[in-house]
Amino acid sequence: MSMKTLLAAAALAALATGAQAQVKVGMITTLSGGGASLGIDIRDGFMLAIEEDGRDGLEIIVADDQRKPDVAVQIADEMIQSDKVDILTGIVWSNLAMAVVPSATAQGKFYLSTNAAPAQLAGKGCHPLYFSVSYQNDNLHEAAGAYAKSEGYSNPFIMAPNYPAGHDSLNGFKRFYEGELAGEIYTELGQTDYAAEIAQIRASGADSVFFFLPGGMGISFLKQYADSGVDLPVMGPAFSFDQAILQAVGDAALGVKNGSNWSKDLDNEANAAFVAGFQEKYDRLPSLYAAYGYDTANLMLSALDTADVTDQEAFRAALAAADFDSVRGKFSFDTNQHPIQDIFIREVIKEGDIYTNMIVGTAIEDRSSAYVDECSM
Amino acid sequence: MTREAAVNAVILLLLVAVPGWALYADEPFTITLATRAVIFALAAVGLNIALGLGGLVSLGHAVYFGLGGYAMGVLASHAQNYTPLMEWPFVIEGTKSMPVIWLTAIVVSAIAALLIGLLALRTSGVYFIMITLAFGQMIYFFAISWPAYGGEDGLSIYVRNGFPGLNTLVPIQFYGLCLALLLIVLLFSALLARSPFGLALNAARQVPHRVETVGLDPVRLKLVALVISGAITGLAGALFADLNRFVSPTMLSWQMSGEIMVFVIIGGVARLFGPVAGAVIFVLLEHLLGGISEYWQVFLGIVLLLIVLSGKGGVIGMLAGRGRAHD
Amino acid sequence: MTDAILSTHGITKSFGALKASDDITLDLRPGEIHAVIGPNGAGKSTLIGQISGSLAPDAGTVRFLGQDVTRETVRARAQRGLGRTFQISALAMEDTVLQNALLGALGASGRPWRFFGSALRNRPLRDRAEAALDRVGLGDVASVRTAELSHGQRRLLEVAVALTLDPKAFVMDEPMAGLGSEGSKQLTGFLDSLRTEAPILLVEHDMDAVFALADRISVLVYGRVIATGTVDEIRADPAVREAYLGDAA
Amino acid sequence: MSPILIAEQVLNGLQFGVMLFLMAAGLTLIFGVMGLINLAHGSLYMVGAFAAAAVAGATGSFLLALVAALAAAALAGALVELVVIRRLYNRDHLDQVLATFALILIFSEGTRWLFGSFPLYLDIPAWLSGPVTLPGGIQYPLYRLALIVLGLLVAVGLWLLISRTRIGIQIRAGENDREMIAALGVDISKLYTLVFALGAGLAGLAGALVGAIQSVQVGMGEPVLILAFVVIVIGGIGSIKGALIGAVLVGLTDTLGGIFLPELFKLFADPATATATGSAFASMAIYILMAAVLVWRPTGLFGART
Repeated sequence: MSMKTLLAAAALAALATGAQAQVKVGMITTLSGGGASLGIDIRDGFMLAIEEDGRDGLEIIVADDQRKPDVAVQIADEMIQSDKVDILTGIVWSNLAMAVVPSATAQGKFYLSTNAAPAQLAGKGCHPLYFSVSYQNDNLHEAAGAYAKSEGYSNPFIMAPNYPAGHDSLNGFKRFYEGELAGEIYTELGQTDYAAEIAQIRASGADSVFFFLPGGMGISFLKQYADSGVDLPVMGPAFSFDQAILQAVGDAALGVKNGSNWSKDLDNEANAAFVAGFQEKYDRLPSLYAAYGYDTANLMLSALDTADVTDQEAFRAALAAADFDSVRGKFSFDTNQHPIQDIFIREVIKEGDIYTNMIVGTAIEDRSSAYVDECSM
Repeated sequence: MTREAAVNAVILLLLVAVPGWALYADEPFTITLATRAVIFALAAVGLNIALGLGGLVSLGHAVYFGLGGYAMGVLASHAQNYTPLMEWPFVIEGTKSMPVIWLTAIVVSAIAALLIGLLALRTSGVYFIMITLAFGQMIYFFAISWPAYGGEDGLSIYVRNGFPGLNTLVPIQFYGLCLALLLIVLLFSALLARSPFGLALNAARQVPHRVETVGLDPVRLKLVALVISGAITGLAGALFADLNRFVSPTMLSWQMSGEIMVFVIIGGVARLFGPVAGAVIFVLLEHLLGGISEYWQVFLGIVLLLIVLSGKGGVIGMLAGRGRAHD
Repeated sequence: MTDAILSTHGITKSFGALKASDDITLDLRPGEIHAVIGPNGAGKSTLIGQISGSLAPDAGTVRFLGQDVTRETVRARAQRGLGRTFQISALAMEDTVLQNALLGALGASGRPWRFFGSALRNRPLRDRAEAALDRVGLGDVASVRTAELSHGQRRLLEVAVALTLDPKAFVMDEPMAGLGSEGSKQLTGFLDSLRTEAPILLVEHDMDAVFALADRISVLVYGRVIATGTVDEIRADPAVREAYLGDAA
Repeated sequence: MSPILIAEQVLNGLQFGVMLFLMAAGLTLIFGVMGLINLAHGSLYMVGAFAAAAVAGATGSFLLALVAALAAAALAGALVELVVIRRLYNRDHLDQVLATFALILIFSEGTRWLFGSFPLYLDIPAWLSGPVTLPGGIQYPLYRLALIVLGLLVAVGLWLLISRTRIGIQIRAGENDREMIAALGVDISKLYTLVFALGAGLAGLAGALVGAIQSVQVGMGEPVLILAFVVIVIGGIGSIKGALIGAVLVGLTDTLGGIFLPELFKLFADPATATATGSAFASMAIYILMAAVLVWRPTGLFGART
């Protein structure tokens, strides 16, 4: 239950519109412990949009889940029971989402996902009150698979940690790659030494490497890989090549291709404004997560413009219309309320002293999710 | 009435009065917090039997807490999906009934404690601490990477399990259930300390070689204490999973083991109500300090350090003076 | 030899190059007090360890009540009726005197797996414990915490715990250690009366007590028994006088 | 599976083991001399890595960064010993566990306070980067080779320190008989601070060395700490030799288990299931090794038998 900050959106604005109904939004995200950088970016992106909008009658409650599922559940309980929020959002990790989302929607609260979007919630477990604004978990891996195919790789080596998101990752890659593999391995979650895996890659005769290793795991792998003398092209989902992480990886990441549905050089007006605004306010480049936070806030604001949150049917329809300017350009919802969007391939580059990404192509156009048919909505 | 008994009575009164007030003031979240404290207390009462009576510094009690949680998660998820647990050689169905889940949690954690105890009790002292910690880590890694029951993602149960005659979805009713279990276990724990077994265990902690020369086996006494201790912590784990309607490997992590031990120490080792006081204070600190700073664990660490270094025997020791709880 | 209650036959134990027990053969007969004396480092503690079961001899056998118990644990020998006291009091200091005695009674009952019911209120256990305490004169301090006892009282409690077992033989490791002359005299008197119940193998430094109590004495030097005999024989033995008593006197 | 791959994996296991040794040696020394179990040893590992990253960032020199890691961790160790740890020598293990658990919380969150939640950058120097070709055609990273050599050098140095120097004599005396070293006129409290700082320095060095190929972040020390415990349980408490052999055993078991178990499972399961299940069991391999040693020798391979 760490750091509960009350950030009244229009705190400085006059209280003249006292008659207007208050809308309460609860943001549960990771602000301390491992992975805090992701949650901080989600929060900052979200709050940027709220501030730019500047409307009254909106209250955002932010709380830190410490990346612990039981803490997240407790915060959700507090927000629902005590603060009586209307909308929940902000969770970074799939396991925390699985702990919070089903019971929150069962209690009649909207949940807007800023990142985690596990397969269960896109398929059989889809729910009218649940929207994923980011993606479906498999999407970015699918993009890497599609890229591998289009590049004509015939023998990639693929690896991910041995946990559900890791399995989804490799399955997602294989779904769009469809060819032969030089090897497929699962590493330990939290593993920091990849010498053994790199030796296997070296011995496997692979022509490319796909990996999904979020957070510190990816940093370790890339540094060790760069030093190993194995010189195969590397690709992965955007998570391991994101703004916050790249600086710690350094040169080792240069040239790596990664699948992403956003990049700071995406050419649209909303994105240009977002990148500039974020840099001005926080003095750093925005990350993927900041972009999701920003889009989520804007989606929510657009729905609040046309519907009252207490009228669930109307509000749901307003959300599903997705009538907002996404920093990703094209954006609409499929029937399972997950996005249909283009997924790009980025390359890690260096701009001055800063490591960042540049779009080099589109991997899949108008991608929805693999589980949409399992959803009965 | 001794001072310790008075302190215990005050704690007991608070456990009844605060949720009562919360019910009246319509603050359901306070009840949820109190439930959390009561469940943590139950886990710590379990550890206190190994730690306080048996002198077994188990840094792996998260194993039993987590297994209890998974007993709930596995049974309830099978019931939720209408798939049997196993079909051969005979069919076992999942269940949403709390009593069955509790019994399973108790049995499973007791078996785990027996196996870990058989190995760990071949040693003593620091070896025992390190080994319990290491086995905890082993099970944690296994739970994360074993794909069948959600791995790292854990298992989500959409509706809280049921207890005959109660609506467990109502916070105060679930709280009452947890409190009743805590009181039963406290009573059992008090009886145990005074029983012949408790006497022998108490001596096995202090002078194991003496216990042997009267023809008793100190290792077997400690093993039984560990099994009882693990079973109680497992029960707490099942309740915790039901409180969150969710179970994940986090419940098995070594930090969890550390926290359960922290509850016991803050309150006072070998004090009947020590674990209860400790758990209540921990949940309060977590809630209050957490509201002040993102880095609240620094302050938690300092508070903990001061309590240990003061050597006063935890909060109950400070309030009620030195001396063990049971003479 | 056949009527010996407890006996060792050629037991040998080495720690590295050091022979702590070297072919030791001795026995304890009904009704006697058999004292083992020797200078520091003679291997008395090692001998006791092998007799009580906490150390396994490298060679030789230990027999108790006609059975070979060489490979048996401390616990098994205790259950057969071997009562032992420690040189350094092995008592639960946090507990009361009565609780310590109750532990012995519980061991004698062989039923520690009782999780309900108060041990203090268990009549059979309590009677047995209190009887033992009364015999050594600690009945009045039964409810005192053991840590608060005087040293002499703790020595008595050691003996009382062994008494609760109704042993067939006692092995006592320096029961007089640290006692003043008054305490020594008191304990000597008590042990004197005890020999009719069960024989005592007595390892002791206090020569006054040994000469007052012992029916036979064995002298241990550098792990070997250099002489065994009655008090007078030992006093007269020239080897003993040279190796041991000469320096001590 | 080619012989070259296996040879490379053995080297990897050795390198992992040698780094574990740096952690375990300090822990086992501290336990042997002071009878103290120190859960915060992983925090000192982290302190070393952070100090190295900070100094490398400021000066660009890797060697300076290593010196800084050693110094910072040793200093932090000495400070912790003076302020907290020395009050714990006469306490039972429970108090030690709790106090050092509290230290973990303070160190971890304190570091996050100072350095933020983002991982820090620390890379290996140019003169140690890239692979070298070993006899038999094995391509192996030079840096990892350097780690193996350095780790073994530290092991030899420790052995010399303990068997050939005055301090070593005092340390050995302290392991056997605390009263004796007091009788020898040794200032025990100074010796304790020194030993603790030495152990801390080794942990800090390991943190910096490993941090350069992994990631420098809060919480990096605890997984290594638990592995070091496994090493000590296997090797025997207080034994430097046991720590070395235990560490190499754990390193090899972990590395080779991770490779061979999934292969083994492929014999009777489809590849995807086999890799997932095999990996699940591989993560348990070192603990099973520990259990086996416990059954065979409860006090470890080189522990004092009671």
